[in-house]
Amino acid sequence: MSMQKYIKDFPILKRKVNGKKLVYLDSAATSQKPFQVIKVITDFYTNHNANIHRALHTLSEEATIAYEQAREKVAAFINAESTEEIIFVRNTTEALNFASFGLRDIVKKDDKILTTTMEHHSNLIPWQQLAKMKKAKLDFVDFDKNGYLDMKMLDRKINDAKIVAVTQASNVLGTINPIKKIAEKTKQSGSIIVVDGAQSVPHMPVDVQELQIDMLAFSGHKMLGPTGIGVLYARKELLEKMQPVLFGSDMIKRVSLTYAEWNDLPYKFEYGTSHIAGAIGLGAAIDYLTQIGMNKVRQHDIELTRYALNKVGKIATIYGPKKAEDRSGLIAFNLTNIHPHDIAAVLNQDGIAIRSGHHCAMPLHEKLKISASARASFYLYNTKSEIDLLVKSLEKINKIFS
Amino acid sequence: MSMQKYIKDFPILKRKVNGKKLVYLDSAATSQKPFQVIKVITDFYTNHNANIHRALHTLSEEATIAYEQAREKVAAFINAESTEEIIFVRNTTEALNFASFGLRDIVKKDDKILTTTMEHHSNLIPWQQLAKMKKAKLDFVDFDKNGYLDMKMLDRKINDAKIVAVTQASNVLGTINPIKKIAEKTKQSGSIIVVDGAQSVPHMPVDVQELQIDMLAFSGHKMLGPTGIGVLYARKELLEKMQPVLFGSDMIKRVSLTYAEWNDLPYKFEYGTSHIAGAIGLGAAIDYLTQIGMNKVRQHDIELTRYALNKVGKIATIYGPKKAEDRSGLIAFNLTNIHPHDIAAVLNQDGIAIRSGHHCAMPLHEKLKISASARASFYLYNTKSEIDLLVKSLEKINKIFS
Amino acid sequence: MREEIYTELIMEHYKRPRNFGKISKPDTIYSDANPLCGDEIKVYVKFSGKKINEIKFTGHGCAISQASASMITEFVKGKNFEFVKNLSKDDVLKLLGIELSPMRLKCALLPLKAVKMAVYSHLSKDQK
Amino acid sequence: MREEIYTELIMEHYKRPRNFGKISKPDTIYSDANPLCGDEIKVYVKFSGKKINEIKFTGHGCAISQASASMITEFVKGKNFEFVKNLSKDDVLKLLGIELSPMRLKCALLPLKAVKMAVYSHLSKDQK
Ligand SMILES: Cc1ncc(COP(=O)(O)O)c(C=O)c1O
Ligand SMILES: Cc1ncc(COP(=O)(O)O)c(C=O)c1O
Repeated sequence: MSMQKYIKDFPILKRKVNGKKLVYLDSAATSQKPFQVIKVITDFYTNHNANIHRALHTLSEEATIAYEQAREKVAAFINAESTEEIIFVRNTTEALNFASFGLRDIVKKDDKILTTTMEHHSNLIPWQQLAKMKKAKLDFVDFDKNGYLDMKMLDRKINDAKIVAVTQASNVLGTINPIKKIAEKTKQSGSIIVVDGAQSVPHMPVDVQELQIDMLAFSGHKMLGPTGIGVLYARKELLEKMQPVLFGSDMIKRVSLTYAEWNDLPYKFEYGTSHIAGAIGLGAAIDYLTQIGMNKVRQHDIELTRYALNKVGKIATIYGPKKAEDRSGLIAFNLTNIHPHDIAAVLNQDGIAIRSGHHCAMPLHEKLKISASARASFYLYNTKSEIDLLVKSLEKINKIFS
Repeated sequence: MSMQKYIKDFPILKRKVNGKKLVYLDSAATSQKPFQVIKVITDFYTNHNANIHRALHTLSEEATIAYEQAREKVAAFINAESTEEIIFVRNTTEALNFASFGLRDIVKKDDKILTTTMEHHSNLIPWQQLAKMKKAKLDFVDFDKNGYLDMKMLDRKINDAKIVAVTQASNVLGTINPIKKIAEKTKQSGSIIVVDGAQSVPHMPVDVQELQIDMLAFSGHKMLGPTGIGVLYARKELLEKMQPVLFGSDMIKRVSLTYAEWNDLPYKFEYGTSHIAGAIGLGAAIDYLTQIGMNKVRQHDIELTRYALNKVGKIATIYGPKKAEDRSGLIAFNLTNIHPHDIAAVLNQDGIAIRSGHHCAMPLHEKLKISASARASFYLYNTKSEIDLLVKSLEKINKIFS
Repeated sequence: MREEIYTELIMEHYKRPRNFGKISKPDTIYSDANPLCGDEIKVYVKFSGKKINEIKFTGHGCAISQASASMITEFVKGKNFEFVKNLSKDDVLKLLGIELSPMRLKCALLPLKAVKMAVYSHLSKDQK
Repeated sequence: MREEIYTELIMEHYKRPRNFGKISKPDTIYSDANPLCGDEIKVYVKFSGKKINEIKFTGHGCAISQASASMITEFVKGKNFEFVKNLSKDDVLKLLGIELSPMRLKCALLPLKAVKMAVYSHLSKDQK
């Protein structure tokens, strides 16, 4: 496969786990990092470390330039119109919180916030809280038995929605939602579309202008970048209307004892010392992904998913769409009468890392009438032969527990 | 000096800036990192990287253990009673926001929040905002002409305060405030004391139980640790009463579409994927500092500050207390009729990194009737001969601008 | 090798758990969950004096948590408050006869936590 | 070597800034600040038709920002809207005769930003 040559860039993949070569199938939780990203972080701390935006000395200048270049890389990666629209945050969860609470002056009593039953908790709880705070209504679009969003229900419910919060790719069903279609509907109804891009931005080309996305949230750690850094994208016009949620130093222009004036965009939303090394590391991750090409990354995901749907599908129940083209690079599944924890534990004996549990999507699991599932997720460094190893191990587990 | 042997641990200090050996006197903005810390971060990404708390596989276990060990190190470092009292956050600013908005159910209309006029914006704006939100009163304790907190004014104002928010060490005046005394007063009046430890925790022994501190905020990046990680300490009893400010995955126990139940401490306050590498790096920084001994770190600061007060004091106006023992390791100063920016710019020509501006303390600068100041700040890797270089450069600047 | 956590003993208890089910009119019920994995347990207890007369559990979870619930409920039946209070992590591991990683330990200890809380909550009702 | 930013020309303007002070009854006033360093500037303008008749500034800042304010105000006096609108970063650097790091550039450009905003705000008043 054409991705083979990139595997050597990921030092952790040489590791042994329980005497076996590591097979890492948990990239939807967090991705591994190529040495190119690790090196940039090390280099920052070793040669350029300083606080940014605040001092005139050379180190501070170098750090500031590197930090702002990372912002430019992010803007280019999702085709934002301007770097002012890129807010560095901790992770997707924080981005979605800033989106929801940032809109608190816009949402009024009885306004409707529309989301779906396939959301990660991070795209649910902030809206629950905002609805509670503003006495607004929270409504949900369901998914059908094949794991697709019920677009008829969406059509019925979208017209009087003020905000539509939806994930681009489900972290359990794998479903890729038709964001452009939904965004067009929000343009007609005048609502704001907030997209959880945690599972999509790392895995496929995402163009916010082409998709007409108002706000987009994603995490660096899921796209080859370091932990502690994420992004909130929002259209400038929206950001200007939004209120900061947390308050502090860099986000301020003038302060007196009783008064504070917010800084210009994007700094209005960045408080205190930023995760400078994190942003720079994310920039390096974007360089790496861009050099491969996001279309190729997507293609590889589809190939692996198709293979997995076929092979794992023979012995396990897999949730979500049947067509690999409609899915992101993961499968959540169950073996009959075996708890996902036990699957994960035995797989780990064979050096295979997957996740088990509710994957922070309890309502989705309730809808599926299961308490947990096992999930194998892929990225550019995974191969078909690793899926073969997964299948072999799953067969063994079926034997142990039969 | 006895700290000499640690200098070689900081690779960046070998750097040249404008052809001169780097003299880094901006540690109050952010500290440099020893290779021991950089190595731990690199090692994490190279060998153990995984998401925590969520999976049963070996990498995830290793990452979780390392992350929770870092929490133990932090707890031990400030002598917290339990790891449940240690919340990992982005930085001091975020910690202070979580402190203030976390108390939103406790603060009522007309309640008094007491702070001081020497605070960093990060310990001012969150309280301004909370006061605005709850229609509470915000009152201030002044500092006297020597830069000491006016304890008489504090005595007059503290009795009916609900919250007292005060910095342990001023990032401009250098003043170390008598936290234990103030904390005892809050115990008498039944108020909550929130301490900004951004400039103290990295530089001196801080024992939250001995000082009777209710809440303490500090940043990893100012204490040899990585960017993007900080700590909010709060007594367990308080944390239990406090509300989370941001919402998402790990902080949740059970969720339905309309309801969410918070997780146990400390996870109730940690949302989404944590800055895992950051926490682990902070743990390594704490190991490094502990091995040297915080008393020795403090002693070194005092020696350098005494030397600087004496030498720089001969040609510049230095703000704050005259006694090095009452100050943290920094001096903010001005040369007659020369803008601090110009000082910083010319110093940079000689490889000397200092900061100029209002240091995120506009009200303090207004009180001093200056718009900006220059600040040189020290840490364990600085030496007296570096201060000599600073003085020589300052003399040159006086000549250029005379 | 940790594969050995799936011993015959564990698998036997997992496949045929003792005390699985409800008690009608229990003196106390306590539910708990492991938020990270979705394991849930509900413990029903009937006392006679200070002794646990009857104990049952419902819920779902992995082999470790189910086997642990089965063994612990078996172990505490007929014992008194003091006995339950003093049960430790090590007692559970001894019952299970295996070693566990920190993450898996949570699975094994959830039933113990639930049993203890059930007993404590009864105790505190009594003292009121 | 960047030390050369403190050229004779810059120092001369810094020490004896042109157009420093206020205009009584200006047509427009505009204030701006560089939040990161505390530099502040206030620009006063009097127009005759589309031309800048008189321009002054107050405020405080470093040598670069003060020299820049001095030179820019000198440069635009007597010029029309169009001329001011077309002024760029490069024009300022040419006036100053130095190269600047990104951080220092902000100091140099604050006066230009303020002068432009002053002119624009007068323009928009006119059109109402
Ligand atoms: C006294 C004080 N408080 C708060 C802060 C804010 O720290 P951070 O930027 O890490 O949030 C600083 C540092 O700039 C400080 O010196
Ligand atoms: C769809 C989705 N949304 C949000 C998140 C939360 O991401 P983070 O933990 O980085 O905030 C995740 C990842 O766990 C996810 O899969």
